[in-house]
Amino acid sequence: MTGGGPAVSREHGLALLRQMIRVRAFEERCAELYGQGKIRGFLHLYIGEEAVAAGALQALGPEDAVVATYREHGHALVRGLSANAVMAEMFGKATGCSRGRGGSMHLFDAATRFYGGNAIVAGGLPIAVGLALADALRGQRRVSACFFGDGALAEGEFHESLNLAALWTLPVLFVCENNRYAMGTAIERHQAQLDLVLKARGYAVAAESVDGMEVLAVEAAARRAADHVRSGAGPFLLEARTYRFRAHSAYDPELYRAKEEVERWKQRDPVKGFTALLRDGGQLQPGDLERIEAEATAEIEAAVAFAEASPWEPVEDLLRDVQAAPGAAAGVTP
Amino acid sequence: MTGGGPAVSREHGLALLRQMIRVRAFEERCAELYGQGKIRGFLHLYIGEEAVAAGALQALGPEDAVVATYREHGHALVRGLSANAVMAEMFGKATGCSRGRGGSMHLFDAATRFYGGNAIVAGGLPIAVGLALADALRGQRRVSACFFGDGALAEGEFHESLNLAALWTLPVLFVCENNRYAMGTAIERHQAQLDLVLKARGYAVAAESVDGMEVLAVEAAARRAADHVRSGAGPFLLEARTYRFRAHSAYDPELYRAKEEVERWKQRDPVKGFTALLRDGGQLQPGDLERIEAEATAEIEAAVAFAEASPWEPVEDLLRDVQAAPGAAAGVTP
Amino acid sequence: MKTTYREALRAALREALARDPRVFLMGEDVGRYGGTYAVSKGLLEEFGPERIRDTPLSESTFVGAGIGAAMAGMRPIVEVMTVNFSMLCLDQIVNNAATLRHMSGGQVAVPLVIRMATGAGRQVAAQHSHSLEGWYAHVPGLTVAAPATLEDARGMLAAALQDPDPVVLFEHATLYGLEGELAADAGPVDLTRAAVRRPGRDVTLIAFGGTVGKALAAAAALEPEGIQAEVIDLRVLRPLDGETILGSVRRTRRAVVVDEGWRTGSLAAEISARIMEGAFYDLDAPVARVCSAEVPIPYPRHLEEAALPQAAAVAEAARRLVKSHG
Amino acid sequence: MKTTYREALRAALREALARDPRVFLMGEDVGRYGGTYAVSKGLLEEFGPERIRDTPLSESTFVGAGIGAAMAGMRPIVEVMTVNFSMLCLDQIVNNAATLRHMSGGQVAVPLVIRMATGAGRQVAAQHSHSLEGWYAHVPGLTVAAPATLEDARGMLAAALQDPDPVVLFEHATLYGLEGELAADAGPVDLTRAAVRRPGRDVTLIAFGGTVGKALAAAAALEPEGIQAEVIDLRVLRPLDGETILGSVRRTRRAVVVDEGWRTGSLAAEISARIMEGAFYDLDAPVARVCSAEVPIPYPRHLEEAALPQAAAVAEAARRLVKSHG
Ligand SMILES: Cc1ncc(C[n+]2csc(CCOP(=O)(O)OP(=O)(O)O)c2C)c(N)n1
Ligand SMILES: Cc1ncc(C[n+]2csc(CCOP(=O)(O)OP(=O)(O)O)c2C)c(N)n1
Ligand SMILES: [Mg+2]
Ligand SMILES: [Mg+2]
Repeated sequence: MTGGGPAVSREHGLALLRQMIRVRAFEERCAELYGQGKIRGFLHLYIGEEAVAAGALQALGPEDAVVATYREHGHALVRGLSANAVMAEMFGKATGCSRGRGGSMHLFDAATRFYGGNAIVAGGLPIAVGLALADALRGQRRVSACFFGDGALAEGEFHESLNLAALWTLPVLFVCENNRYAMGTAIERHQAQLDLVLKARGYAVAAESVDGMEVLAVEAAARRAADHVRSGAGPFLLEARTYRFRAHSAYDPELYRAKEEVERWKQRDPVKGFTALLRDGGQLQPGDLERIEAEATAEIEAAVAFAEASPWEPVEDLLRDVQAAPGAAAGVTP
Repeated sequence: MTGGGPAVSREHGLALLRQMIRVRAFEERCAELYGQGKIRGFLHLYIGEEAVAAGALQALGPEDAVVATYREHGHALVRGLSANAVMAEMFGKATGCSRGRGGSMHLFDAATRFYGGNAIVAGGLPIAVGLALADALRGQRRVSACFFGDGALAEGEFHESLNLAALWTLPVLFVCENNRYAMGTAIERHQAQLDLVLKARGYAVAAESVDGMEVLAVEAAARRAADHVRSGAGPFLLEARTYRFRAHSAYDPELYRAKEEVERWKQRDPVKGFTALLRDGGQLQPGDLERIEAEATAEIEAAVAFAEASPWEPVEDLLRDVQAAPGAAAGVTP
Repeated sequence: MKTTYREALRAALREALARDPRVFLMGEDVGRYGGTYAVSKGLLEEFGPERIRDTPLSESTFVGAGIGAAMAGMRPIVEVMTVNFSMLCLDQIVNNAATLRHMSGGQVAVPLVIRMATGAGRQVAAQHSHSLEGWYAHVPGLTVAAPATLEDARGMLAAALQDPDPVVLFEHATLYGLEGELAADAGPVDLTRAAVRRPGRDVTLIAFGGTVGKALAAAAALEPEGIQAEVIDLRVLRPLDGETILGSVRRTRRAVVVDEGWRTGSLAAEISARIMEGAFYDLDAPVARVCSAEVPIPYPRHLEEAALPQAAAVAEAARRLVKSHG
Repeated sequence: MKTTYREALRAALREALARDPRVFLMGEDVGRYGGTYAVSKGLLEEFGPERIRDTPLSESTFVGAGIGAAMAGMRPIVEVMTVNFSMLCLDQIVNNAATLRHMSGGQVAVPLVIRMATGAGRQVAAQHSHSLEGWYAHVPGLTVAAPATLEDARGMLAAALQDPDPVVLFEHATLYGLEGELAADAGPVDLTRAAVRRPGRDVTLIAFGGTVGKALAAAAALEPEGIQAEVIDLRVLRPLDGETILGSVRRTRRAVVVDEGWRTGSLAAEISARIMEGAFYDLDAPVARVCSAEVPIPYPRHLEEAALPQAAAVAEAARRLVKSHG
């Protein structure tokens, strides 16, 4: 992506930039709100990794499905959940995308086939395999995309899921967001094999590794990968090499990495980098950035106001939705 | 191993043959005893696969450790458990190698560091990693060998164990007894990647695949592998390609494979093949085979008599050995 | 019509597959092998490999895949070969299947049926003899049931498939060969009520799955002594049918709970606690439990029998209750 | 000496590591990160990476590796970050750690200590708020304990390491910050007895781990009303100390069991059943349970609080018992 400027239209370039900026703005605001006690529990920020969700989700259509982790605010917003619904969920309000039951780690939206928000590391991979299995059984040409961290690579479910998806030629797009750390454990200290393309070969799964700090590179790779999956050729493992700029969660004292390392990666900030690229390429014109930032701020402030004004679920409804009301239909959203 | 005769001494050749013959004889007798109701529960016969245990265990010394599966009569006998103790265990008698508590699937012998007899597929792999970790922590140059079937390859614990052993450079010899079936599921229908050397590469683990029907080939490969492990170079994955001549267990109607396939593999019977090889090479002389077979029969008949004559554990001792008697020392056998 | 528990289960599977194209069966060796307990024998030939799916040994992932497929609108029946291996997929069942509807604020349904064999009694030793029904009955979001009769073997699956939420069905491994008569038109049964399998007035024996037969045997043994034992088959382990249990105990004023789980923390403890809470003032004697001894189940027959609840122990417990008071 | 629960745990770890070269600590983020709850902070620097071992996210395998190392004579302390993830290693704990001694006829010992954080109360929602102590307390071969005080946080580890069999220690996540006084020479404690944390004569409140504080708060609230509640901290969840429990209940004739597990199939059910069996004729009222509501724990504070057992509900249950009779 160096030299010459990217081959991206102004419209699409600005759309990508807008997504990254609103995700960034959303989370920076969340960090403040966490400090104020408005958001509680765990808060895992995606700051620094925005190019992955923003780029990869371009490859999906509305018919496709997404499964993500507890670090999924960005995915939810890019997928199309409203900032209002996500922010209200962060607050735990009844108007939240999961009626407030889930909070930051459990964003759901059946309408956009956004299936969480899973806080058990690697726990989402089998689910994605199952979503894809349903499509395969019904002959539907849809992609189920599953995002997970490098830490998940070590879990048995990663292994079982890649094998099963490959064995049954299922349309799963596995996206490993390799931010080099599982909490405080650097990938070198949790993985014996750092070449994920080789890892994928252990399941005869096609794979590619991409620079996760470059949104256009991610998008292009994800489109190739999704095309492969959609064509019926089986699953694909896409590794996006990225970095988390913030602590793992609010509790993390960050003893395990040097400030200099973080600073070095911040030089590769995906938002700043793409902004510069678009500016150099002429797609970003004077005033654009300010407008996008202002829109993002307005959207997020509106979301905060919405969340603040929203009601809590009544405590009498505590037991609601544990199981369907007796006699209810399955309420399934295929 | 074709042509020219094997490079094996008469003494060692006969020793290997003796092991395979006594394992075979032991299990054929067990099948009878199962029919008579003397042995009960599950009975998983190793018949057809004897060259793997007989060959691989040559690479271990008494200081090394072994972890096996529910198909482990052969490993136990070759490792040095007495036929008496194993047969008594098959009967469930108090003189059995596990005091009768375990039966066929749970043979244990602390003296020879034979750590089971594990009936959860892939459940033994983490244990072997732990045995090896203890050695690594104490600076002991010992090998922990872990036998498991092709079915175990699909389990998460296979993945986790290979990664952990490789990451920590632990002295584990992983031996996959690939008999092409996990119960009724052919390996092509449970594994997306059939090349196990490639699979091992996913963990940067050294690996080799060997003809599991040829005891000398298995022994040679196991020695190379054990040398690698003992040298401190980390774990090794040895695949032995073999075949189970009998049903998975006594309950198996064998609907999933053709008689012809079984017959074809029986042409490669490791006992017959090695007998012929030794005869052709001159190591096996007239009378040898008859003597070995007679000794095996005598050993096994003595074991049956021993088991028959042995007492049951008194029912009052039901709760014995659930935990150590209060105040007891750990009773550990390092 | 003469049939077996195994055949009744198979008939239920066949009907479900024939009736609803969203239904499929998935698990280890359900296809080519014919099912470890031969329950699904012939279904592969009848319905093909797309709908009768042999899986690799990957419990966590094929159960998780069942969850995902259910979320997408299919009606998967996942067979976990035995409860012993279900510890490997417990995370998926508890943290996803049972939890997704609530955690998503009611948006995501998991209409999944999980079948598994359970229990001891076949001398397969410690790792293959678990009875963990009580653990599953602890988990909100699940419905848990245990067919103990041909009618329930035949009818529970259809009811489970109609449930919009996950249902776990436990088939006791010693029951597959159970023979008996079944109405040719036997159909769905409810998944809500316990059943009185034998009426009586002196003591209530409460059992489920593999222990129902033992409770009935105990009741038969007590009859000549003049003790009329009522036998309740719980059928549904979650939610428990408190009405039937308490109704019976209030009448008989005594109860013995029979459970193949280890005594401490058994489902029997829950039943006892519920009777304490709901019928304390009606009791003439404390509720007794006959459970498995607190030991990994040993291989030899005499020790296994000593470890498991037996009819004689049930009868003896009932006798003690009846004699102690009243 | 002023200290915290967290520091007491750390002091116990440090002492164990210093005292016995066979001891090592292994788990996710116990080293560089300093422990998720900062319990092991500084230990990596003090004892080095061989003995303070960060593991990959592979719960089943690092617990299994702890079992193997224990079999070989080491004294591993394995930290499973939280009980929520322990479902992924439950098979290893049940089928190997708890079972190997018996299944091997007494030849194989597994002197392993497993520590895990447990419980809800921090708004981390359904997948991170489990209380599964009752499940572990169900398993023969395990000793299970839950330190609720600084003394026990400091002393249980040493006792567990002396045990030749596996011990599981549950640290309630809301207790790490607990502050108080601890004797400078505080040492090992027993792993057998429950403790009376507050004497009383009118009703026994039975709690453990995270609910002990709530029971004490309830007792304090009842005092002005003239109700003297005795508070028992179970401490050891397996084997249960029936003597202390029954001794107290026979005196007070009433009991409330407080348990953060979901009500159905809770450990509280076992306690209730044992009181039924051991003190039925001494009871003036049925044993009551205050447990978690049967719902995946929701995120927002008001719903989480409503789902969990609270001091007010404990006091109310006690009040009802005292008023109902006697
Ligand atoms: C099975 C499981 N084990 C442990 C945890 C605790 N935990 C939460 S996030 C995390 C690190 C995961 O790292 P990675 O997969 O790389 O994702 P990242 O946080 O870097 O996005 C851990 C250990 C968990 N949630 N689930
Ligand atoms: C975790 C687990 N799942 C299922 C089973 C049931 N089971 C016992 S043996 C077996 C097949 C294992 O095949 P493989 O590993 O190839 O070993 P083989 O029997 O061929 O020696 C299965 C599915 C089990 N014991 N453990
Ligand atoms: Mg990461
Ligand atoms: Mg096999």
